[in-house]
Amino acid sequence: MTENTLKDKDGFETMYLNMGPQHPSTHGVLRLGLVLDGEVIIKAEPDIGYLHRGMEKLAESRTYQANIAMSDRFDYVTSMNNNFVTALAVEKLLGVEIPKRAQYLRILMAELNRVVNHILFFGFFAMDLGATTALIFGFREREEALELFESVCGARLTYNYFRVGGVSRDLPAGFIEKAGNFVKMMRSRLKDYDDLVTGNVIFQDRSVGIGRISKEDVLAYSLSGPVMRASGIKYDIRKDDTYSVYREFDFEVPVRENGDCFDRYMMRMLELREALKIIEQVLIKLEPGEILAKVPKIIKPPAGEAYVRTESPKGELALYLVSDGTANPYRLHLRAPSFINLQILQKILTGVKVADVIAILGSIDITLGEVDR
Amino acid sequence: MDAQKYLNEIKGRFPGTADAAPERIKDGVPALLCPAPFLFEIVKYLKAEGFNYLMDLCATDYRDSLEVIYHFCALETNVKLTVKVRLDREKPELASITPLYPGADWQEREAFDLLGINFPGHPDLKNLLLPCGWEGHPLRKDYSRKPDQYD
Amino acid sequence: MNISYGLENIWTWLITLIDRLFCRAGLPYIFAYTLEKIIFGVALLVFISISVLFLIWLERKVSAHMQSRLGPMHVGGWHGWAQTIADMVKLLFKEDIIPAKADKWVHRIAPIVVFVPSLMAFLVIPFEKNLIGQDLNAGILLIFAFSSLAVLAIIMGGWASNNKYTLLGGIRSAAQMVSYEIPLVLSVLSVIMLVGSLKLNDIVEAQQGWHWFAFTQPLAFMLYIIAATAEVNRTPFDLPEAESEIVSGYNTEYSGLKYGFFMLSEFTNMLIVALVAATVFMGGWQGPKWLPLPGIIWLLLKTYLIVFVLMWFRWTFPRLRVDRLMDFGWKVLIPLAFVNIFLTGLFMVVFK
Amino acid sequence: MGILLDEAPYILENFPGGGIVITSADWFINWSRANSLWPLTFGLACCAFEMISANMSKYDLDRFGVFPRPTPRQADLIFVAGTLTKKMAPRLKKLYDQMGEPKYVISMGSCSNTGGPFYDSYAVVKGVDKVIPVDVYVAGCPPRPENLIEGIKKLQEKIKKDTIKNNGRAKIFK
Repeated sequence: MTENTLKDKDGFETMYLNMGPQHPSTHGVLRLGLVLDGEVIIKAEPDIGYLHRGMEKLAESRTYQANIAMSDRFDYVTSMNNNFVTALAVEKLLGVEIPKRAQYLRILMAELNRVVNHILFFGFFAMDLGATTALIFGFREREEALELFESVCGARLTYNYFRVGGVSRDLPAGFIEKAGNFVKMMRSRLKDYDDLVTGNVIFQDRSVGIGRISKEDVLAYSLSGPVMRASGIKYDIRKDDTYSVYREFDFEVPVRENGDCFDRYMMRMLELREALKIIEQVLIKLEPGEILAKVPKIIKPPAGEAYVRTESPKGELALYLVSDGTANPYRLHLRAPSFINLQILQKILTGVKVADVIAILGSIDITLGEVDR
Repeated sequence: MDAQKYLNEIKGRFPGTADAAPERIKDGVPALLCPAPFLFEIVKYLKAEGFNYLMDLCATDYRDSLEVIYHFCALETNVKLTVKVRLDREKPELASITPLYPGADWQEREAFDLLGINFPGHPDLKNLLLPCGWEGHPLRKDYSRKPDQYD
Repeated sequence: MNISYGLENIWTWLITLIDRLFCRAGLPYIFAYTLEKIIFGVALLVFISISVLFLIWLERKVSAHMQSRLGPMHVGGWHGWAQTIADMVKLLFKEDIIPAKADKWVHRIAPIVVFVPSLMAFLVIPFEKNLIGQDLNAGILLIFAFSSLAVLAIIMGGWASNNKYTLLGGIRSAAQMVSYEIPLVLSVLSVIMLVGSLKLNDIVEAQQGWHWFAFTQPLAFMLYIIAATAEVNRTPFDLPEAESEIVSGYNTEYSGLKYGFFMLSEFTNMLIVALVAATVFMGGWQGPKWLPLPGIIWLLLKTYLIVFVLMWFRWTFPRLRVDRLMDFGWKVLIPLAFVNIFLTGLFMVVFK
Repeated sequence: MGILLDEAPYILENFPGGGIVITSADWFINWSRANSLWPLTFGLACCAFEMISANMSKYDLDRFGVFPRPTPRQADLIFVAGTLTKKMAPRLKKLYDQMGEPKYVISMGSCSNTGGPFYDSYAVVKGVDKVIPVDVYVAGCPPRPENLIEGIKKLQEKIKKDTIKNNGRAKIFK
């Protein structure tokens, strides 16, 4: 983008503001090139790739199991969901049957991670709008969830919990009570969240009607997940293109109509409640049993391709996996929801204020690890 | 499978596509091996037929050729369809579908960046992930990295 | 001796002593007067520095406790009391960077300009009846006049840094502070109408015996608190330094002690608006008769109550957007302030 | 560095008792520097979340006087938390250059120490020390917040051994 060719509507020179890669609220190392007329944006151009680690290339030199460990780092907020999609894709190629308990454990972890992601979204979104305390509240609850993860797999962030054919460890003693308590605590804290943020006049002023995405744009730009559902399209892969054993659980797919920042925020808050519901159901349904199917030590799926879609907290997380019969994948491509959702920025940032850029970016909920891979 | 109907329809309309690809993706999602010149027209047809959601666009290097894979989905009916295009490895060129699906923008740029596929018709085809002036296309199988100042 | 005016008596005693000594030495009164003012000024500076260091520490502790954290705990022993001292000493010995393309002199002067008017405003605040730098006839006007100067420094800093974030911060600040100055003055105007004097001591004495203007003029008090929050650039009106939007706003390019000055001045300003609120709306140095504490203690208690409220705001609210902020100032606060003045006038005409 | 510290120690040393002045000044300045480490709010990848966690309620780095600043000008410390890519490396260098002396670097996590799980990637810098000098390395993938706190403690120990005579490692690293 050339700086001086763009003029504002009165023909005056515009200002080029380079936001990022180091900026307190670009959620990592995103760079936004903004052409400003005062505080109004004339043109916005996201520039990504500052965290491009070449993971798709690296995957080709790792075994399938190592790729599950690698997938933790795709979107480091929703590691369990990344594990999930990777394991599912390999299993699809292998054609193994997963034990019931492992299926439940997977869903338990994936939904817990959805809760963690949405708590973090709450915190960062409120932080982007200037409410610092909300972020710290969010992290406080996240720590409780991380304790659960830690007791299961020993890690706080990069879990590497899933195995091809199941999960790596069974639940430790007392986990079920702890998780039950967590759900109860989360329910009561959600009320605090609503008191502190959702009902706040300034917060609503900053988010209602801001960054509206129409239904048509959602489809044209292939947006997915909460961003899609906030614009009135009721489509959840867990329901509409179901995978694993999500069929057995009873949960709603919340949907909102306006497609503005506030609706995207509300979507997450509603989904968080649904995720808690699923967790509760899993905890009841869990029965003792195998947690790992019989799979060979060295996994060599037959040559073929698999495309697996899952509903990650950020949107449609899909994996395209090509095997050539060796121990390493021939090609691994991640359909990263953040990456594709981020494209809409170019369209909807035009004409908004600098402050709204942050709100809109926050409401889309991206992780740069996944955008750049 | 519903999508098979569309495949047959396409084969009838576009004679060059008669040799559909074998069904390699499991779950019975049919794949259409489409000759490169027809791609834009076929995708246009698919969009008109209700495949309103482009799930994914990616490319693979099969050593002898490059393959671009489009995953479409019709959200209302939940019918999925895969379109594959084989490209010449030396001079890969394929019409951009960004005018039809703006969401393909960055995915095509990514393929351009990492695999060197040219998409005529793309509004702003340039580096996406790699730094400006990067040489080579890392996702190609024969890519070898030259040592730089950070090694 | 009435114990409740302890500090004041010491000060009167000191003044008398100096006057006598100079008189005996045969020097003109102007020298004694100058010396007294210098002593007062130095004492004031010490008081301000300590208060501000304390305020910064307090802000961190208050915010921490609101966020279920602890805040500074280790530096200096008890609850990290020495934290701000360590920060300031570090800033003092930190490299002072002037960006290559900055307007060097303006960049250098801005931190000083920001500090001077904040200090000047302290001169007319009555800490006790006679414990006052200069009980000017137009005391309250002087405070507002000086506090409006702060915006100049912020624009200077924002412009001179030659950085787009600082420029945005400076311009935001100019718009914001100039517009919120108006409701600020208008809200106090209704009090001035009731008192009939611009002298701060008169305003304080008019509130004798719990007739606080906070009770009789609640709307004016609310308007004042809101406008004052905006005036000192604190959340929800902290647009000039909105961290999540424009990095650190006007002080993005300042480092070392110069940044320290900006930080100190922010808290000095907060102290001033709280002192003025305590003086104009909450009875100033007067306390209840049954608890004879020195007036300065009462004043500080009230001040810190306001300060705490300001901090509470900061750690609770999100931030307003620029255009909504201006809307709020011009379309809500100013009309309300005028309505309040009108009602006050009506009230005075009817009941006099 | 300010005028105050550039030549003063060398002049002072020649005076009787100057050494004691330097020693006590050393103690005081190092005490303030060690206890007032303001990091830049700068996160690259996964480790950034552990870095943020360390600032939040449970671990609360604010206890040690660590007070995040959004701009490099006001920061003393930079946590390089995450994978440094070749596209980002020049920016990191720039950020580091924008910080005022004395400045410290904590390399957090395997990626920024050595490249970590991405050591064989075409796009990753194998260790942030190829770009900027590092004071403390914190191991882990990602390190727990406790590890980071330990790293800060180590850095504080290091700072406390400094003296104003070699003030500003600028002389070593420029």
